[in-house]
Amino acid sequence: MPSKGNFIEGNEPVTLPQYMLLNSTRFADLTAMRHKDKGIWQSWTWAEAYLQIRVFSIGLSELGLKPGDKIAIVGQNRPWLYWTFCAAQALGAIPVPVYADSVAEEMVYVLEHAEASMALCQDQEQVDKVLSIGDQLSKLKKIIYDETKGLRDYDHTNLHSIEDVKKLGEVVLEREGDAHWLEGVANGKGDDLAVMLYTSGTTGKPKGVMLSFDNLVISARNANEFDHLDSSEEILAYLPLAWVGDHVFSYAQTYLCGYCVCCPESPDTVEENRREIAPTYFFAPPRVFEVLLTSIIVQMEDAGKIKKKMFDYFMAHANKVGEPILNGESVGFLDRLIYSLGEFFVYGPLKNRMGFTRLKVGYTAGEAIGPEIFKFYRSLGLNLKQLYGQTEASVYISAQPDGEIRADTVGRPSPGVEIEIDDSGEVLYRSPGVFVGYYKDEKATASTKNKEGWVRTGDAGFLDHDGHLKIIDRAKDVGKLEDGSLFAPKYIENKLKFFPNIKEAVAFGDGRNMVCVFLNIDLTSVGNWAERNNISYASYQELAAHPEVYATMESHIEQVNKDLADEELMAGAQIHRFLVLHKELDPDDGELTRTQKVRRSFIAERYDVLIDALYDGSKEQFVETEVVFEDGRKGNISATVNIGDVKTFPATFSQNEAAE
Amino acid sequence: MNAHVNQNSVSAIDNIAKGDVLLQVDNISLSFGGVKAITDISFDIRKGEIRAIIGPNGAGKTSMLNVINGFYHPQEGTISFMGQQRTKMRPYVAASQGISRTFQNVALFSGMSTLDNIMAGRCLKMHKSFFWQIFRHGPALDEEIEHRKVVEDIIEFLEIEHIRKDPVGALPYGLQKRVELARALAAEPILLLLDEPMAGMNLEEKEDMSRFIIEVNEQFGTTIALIEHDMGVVMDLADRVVVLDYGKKIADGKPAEVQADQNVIDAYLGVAH
Amino acid sequence: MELLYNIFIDPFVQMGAMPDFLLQVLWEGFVSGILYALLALGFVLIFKASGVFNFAQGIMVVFSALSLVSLYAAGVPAYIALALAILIMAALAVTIERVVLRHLVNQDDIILFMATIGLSYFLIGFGELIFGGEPKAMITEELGLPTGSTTFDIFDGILILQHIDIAAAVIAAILVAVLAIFFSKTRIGRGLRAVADDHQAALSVGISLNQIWAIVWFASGIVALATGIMWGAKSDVSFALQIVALKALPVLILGGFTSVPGAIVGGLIIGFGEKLFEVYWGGLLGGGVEGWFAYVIALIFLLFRPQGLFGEKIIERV
Amino acid sequence: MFYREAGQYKTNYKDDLATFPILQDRIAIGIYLVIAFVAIPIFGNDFFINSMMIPFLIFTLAAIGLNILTGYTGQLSLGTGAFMGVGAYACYKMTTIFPDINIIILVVLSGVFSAGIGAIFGLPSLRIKGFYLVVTTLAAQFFLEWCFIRIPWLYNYNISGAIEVPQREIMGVIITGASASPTARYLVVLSVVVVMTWIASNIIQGRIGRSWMMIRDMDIAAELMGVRPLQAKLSAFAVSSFYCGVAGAMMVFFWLGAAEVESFDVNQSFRILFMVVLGGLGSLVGCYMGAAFIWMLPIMITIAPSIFGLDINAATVEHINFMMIGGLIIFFLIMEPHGLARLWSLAKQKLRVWPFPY
Repeated sequence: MPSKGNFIEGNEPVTLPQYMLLNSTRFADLTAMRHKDKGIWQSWTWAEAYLQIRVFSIGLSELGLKPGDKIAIVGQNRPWLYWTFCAAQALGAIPVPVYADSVAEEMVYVLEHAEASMALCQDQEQVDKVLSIGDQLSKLKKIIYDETKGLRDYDHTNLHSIEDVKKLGEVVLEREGDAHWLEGVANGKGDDLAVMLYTSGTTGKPKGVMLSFDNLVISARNANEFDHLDSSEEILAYLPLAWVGDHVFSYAQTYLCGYCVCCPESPDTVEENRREIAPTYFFAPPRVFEVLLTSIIVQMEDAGKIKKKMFDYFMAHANKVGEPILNGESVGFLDRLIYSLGEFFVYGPLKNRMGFTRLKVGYTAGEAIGPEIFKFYRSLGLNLKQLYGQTEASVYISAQPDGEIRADTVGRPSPGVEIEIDDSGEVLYRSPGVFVGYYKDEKATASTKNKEGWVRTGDAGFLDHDGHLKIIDRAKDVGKLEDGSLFAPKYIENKLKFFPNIKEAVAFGDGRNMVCVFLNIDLTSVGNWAERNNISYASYQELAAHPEVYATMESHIEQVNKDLADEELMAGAQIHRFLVLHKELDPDDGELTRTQKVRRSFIAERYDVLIDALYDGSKEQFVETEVVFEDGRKGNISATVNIGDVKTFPATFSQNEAAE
Repeated sequence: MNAHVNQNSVSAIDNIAKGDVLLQVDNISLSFGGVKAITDISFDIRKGEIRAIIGPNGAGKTSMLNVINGFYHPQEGTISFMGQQRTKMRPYVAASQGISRTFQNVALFSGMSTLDNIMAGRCLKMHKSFFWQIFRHGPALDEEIEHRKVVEDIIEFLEIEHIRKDPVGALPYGLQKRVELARALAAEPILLLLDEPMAGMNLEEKEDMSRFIIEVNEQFGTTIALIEHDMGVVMDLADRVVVLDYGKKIADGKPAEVQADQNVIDAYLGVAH
Repeated sequence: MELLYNIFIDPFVQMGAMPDFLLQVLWEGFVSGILYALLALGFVLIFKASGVFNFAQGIMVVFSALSLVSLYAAGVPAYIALALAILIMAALAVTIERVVLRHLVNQDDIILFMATIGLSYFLIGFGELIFGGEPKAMITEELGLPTGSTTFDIFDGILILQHIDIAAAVIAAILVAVLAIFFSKTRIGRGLRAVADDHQAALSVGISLNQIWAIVWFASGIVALATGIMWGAKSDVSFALQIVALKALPVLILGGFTSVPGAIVGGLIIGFGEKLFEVYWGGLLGGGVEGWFAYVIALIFLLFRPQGLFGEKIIERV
Repeated sequence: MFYREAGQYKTNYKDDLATFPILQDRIAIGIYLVIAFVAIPIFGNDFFINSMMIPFLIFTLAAIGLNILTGYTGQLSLGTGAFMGVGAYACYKMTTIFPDINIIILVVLSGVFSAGIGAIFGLPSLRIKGFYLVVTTLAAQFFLEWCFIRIPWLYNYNISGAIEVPQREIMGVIITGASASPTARYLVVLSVVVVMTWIASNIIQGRIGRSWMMIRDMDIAAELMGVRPLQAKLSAFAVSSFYCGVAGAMMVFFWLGAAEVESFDVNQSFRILFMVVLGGLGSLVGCYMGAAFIWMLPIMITIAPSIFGLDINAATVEHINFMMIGGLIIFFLIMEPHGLARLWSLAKQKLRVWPFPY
């Protein structure tokens, strides 16, 4: 049995290591962590996890990790990486998770800015990356690694395996026991700095968001209560460790109520692992749900006629009654009967294939989700909800309470959160989760967070008459066309991206006379369509330039224009011209952020010839672009990109609707 | 979490120091119905090295491997492995002494999964009696699980987790070769014979395979004898090279020496490549 | 002691004591050997050209003979019936090629072998449905085959030779000669050999695999018909023959699957061996040893020479 | 459609190695067992149990035996009938010699005799492969058939040459002989077949089964990996013959009641072979399907015309039956060489990925 902590018995713990201590007794035999490794789900109970963390933490201390030190954590979702959070925090050190796929320059900046003295790397790849930039890291003293493979013959002067560190810890434990360590844990205070998360940021260098234990613990507790989560939950930890969402869901919330975190075998097997685990609480950016839905549609296209008919019939039925049934509204007996048949033949199997059989609550956030996509999942009986959050808020700003789910809002303010809209339309909030500040960046902190604790979100939005928050766009991105009509690029882009054929869209128009867009087609979806129609293509570029693809895109945009024409604020911002880019936007080329958001200004600069062509009326334009291949080599691709024109519609918005 | 392939069972009988002669081939001649495949060949393989056997097509390379692991019985000459001279013996005896191999044309058990193929490599190490097999419980299952763990280490080592339960017949060629290496490794060999491990692979697959071969050699200290066609690959990988041509040895030594050898140059220029 | 005597001495004493009887036994062995050889010949033809081990050869013998007999019974003149029976075998060959073999190209040998077992079952059912299951007499005389016998006085005893047996030997010899000429002199025959050696090579000289298969099946159908007539003349034509026909297997083991002379030598070895063993040693075992003797000979033989009498030593490759 | 695999994850190798790792499969097996052990004895009539279920199960067992040899070890055999015969005659002799020993024990013991004989005839397989091996198994077939006729001791010098089953009981229930009820015999056969299927499945998944499959797939590689061909092949012959022997003994004792050599002739060998081929080489569930198919089909053909009011004589039905089976064998080899079992697993796969096509 793990020894009891000496933080005052009966008192609520205030730090996550204190929670670990508590969990090691109150949830001793419950599974805390699973990891698909060597073919099976290796599992650790809370008691076992605690022992691992304790010895490792003491080892870290022996290795020289001091209170206030920073330890970078680089890699994918692995038990040891999560345990390192706790092990470091137990010593008063501050973990700094780093995106596993960040390139060397990004890593240099983060590690150097955070003044990390140690780095925990998942495997040889990450160790190599850190070693390659070692001479630029003035503070880094030790590298620790989890997976030993390939590292046997490395110079181990400043390189240690987790096993080695644990051995250091074991020696101390044997010699002195854990009293000293426990004391350290007990001395942890709520306003201690817990973690530093570097926001990827659409512009400029990443900023280190400092969160305290109070931030995390209170936000996590509120969230767990909001959705009635308890120790029976199982979640899949597959989002980047450095992202605040994963940190709160897979770490803070877990410690608060003791649910089980499952780490997938590798990023390639997430789908399969999700199917195996069937999480009860699931979080994903809209993209994941989009991709999933696209693959469902694509697969069903290949299904036999009868099966396809059946699928279509039951999906149409679910579309009609699924959501009312989920919301507990009254639905006719016959409809319910057909729905339960559908559950057997279609919905159940679909959920089974997606791994959502046991889902209690699912969240999507980060960006707006397509209403059709949102409805699709909800009509299957999945309690999918939206939330709105930020790193600076320890995630939660607003979330949809059960029974008040609407596709076009992000819900009510979360428990403990106050929301205000300032004169420019920007959303402000104040909450217990509000961050301490940006690390070593007083100026940025001051410009984001005012003296009263109000934080600028940078998003434009409004509270509707039900008190639900509705987000339009990034505040700074909302612009005006020459004629003065409102131009919200993200809003338009999202509408476009709701079509499965469109993977990415970038809209331009601020200060110009009309709105034009760049499109990326979805290779899976369009490729499948091409295959069915015997259209052969050798590359993305070739398919993207196909006239029929252009025709399809044009019809999609027309549909969007029709929608826009219906809306009071947006009717003036219909799309006049478009082109399909000759390459996919790629984070490796800096066109997307690591979280797959488009970097509009970067793209505008990079493809200025194309933008000029859009606005000067050309029918086509030659462009040459430098790209980075997967192995890091650089090359050029060039193409002549066609430009299409789209019909626009007169504004149909009427006063009656506005009065409603 | 970081278990290594268990080498205990092998090291018990393996008392040869690194760098000493592991396998000695003396004056071997082999013929089939009058056709000489190998004529009077001698060389040695030392513990811990990567030894390459190269030569043009039909030089007798594969026959040489077949002699080493007891599949062919030479008419003349002697072979001694770990200091013991061997007489005619069946291949499974060679296997039980610690010689394991892969094949030029992938010889996987096509009706079985990747996992079972690699488990097959463990067959010499599994002994639980028929009685326990009947119940597939208790000792038999324990044994199965114990070896499964070793196999999983190998699967992880060779990065073939994603095809663990796939039937091998449907795998792409490059992966089949990797599974075959995994199967050979599963036997925890003292001497690993690789018959053209990189034949038919693309550049990337070749690089992967080279990496694995080096890692096997370094991590497990396994002595490796490999046949290869591609001179470039051999020169990078091998510690020492023996060159055969028309069943005769024409050179033997370090890669650089061999490369400069006039006989070798002639032999290789004599055949179109 | 007595047992050893019975096994090792007594049979030879008897042979010496009654040489005329021994000759008679040897003749009988020779005749059944010829028939076995003919049976095996049918197998060899097909195996040589297509690598298919045709389990249905036995039923083809029965089927062809029954066609002939039934056609005659239906009022068709004997020689016309013979011609029609040949046509039926041709039709059968084409059908088998079209319906079965064509779809099984590139399959494992064992699959093709199983398919011929299936074919054999089909033909049994089909044959019995059309011709009825009961045994029928062969129309030996009507075909102009001799029926009488000649008795020779020899070694103070007699030797009886059935004329039909002599005819069988002659016909077998003629068939073998014709086949030999066919294989070595005609274009198609050479094509067949090419196919046996290398499918690709055969295709490259412009021979269609499908045609060749149909032709060899037809050729072996004719051999089957000849076998059926001879065998039918000695006993009746019945479906039981089908099982007897399995004896071609041990014959082939001895002679090799691809050798025509091997089939003949193998047939004769089995024929002689079987008769001698049955007559001189069978009594010790209670008789009826003909049923298994051939197989056991083949089995023992295989243990010492797995590649067969004329086969080359197999070099296994990895 | 029925499968809900999400959430069925394995946290240890024991679960991962389970024969039926999917919950729904385990439920299905449970349902089958309940039907077989409870529903059929209660609702099945004597004809159904006696003429359909009992022979079906017995042939299944024989098919498992042959499948172990041919499907799992790759050694083609045409001697199945004779190995069944060895079991039957051995069991018959033992009931005469040891009348007091429980009949079930004797049935199992008779398999041991069969295994021994099988191993002896398996010896040539060390040097002989493929068609050549067919000859040695045919040698076994014909030689053993001859023994069953020519060694009167085997059938207690009965004038008829047949073996007749004495009456035996366990726990007061008559299970063999003329007065045994079909249900009692059925339950005995079912129990034996279920247990032996379980054992076969265990062996196949273990070390020994793997060595068989290694020999089957690539015998040279198997030997180079350290499999002793002698052990592997002989054990396959022995286990295979054991199963055939038990099946043969049960065929006489729990189904026919009396038997002559014809029950064990080469046609029986063919029949079992067809079951294995149609059912699927290398599949246990295929043995059940193949046996059901080959055994039930003729019965259906016999019954079907009378349902439609047609009067077809028995001989014709028999002939059509031959044609159908022959035709089906060819059809399956062309369309699906892996037999019904493959169709089954394809169907199962379809259900697992339902509603997706792949």
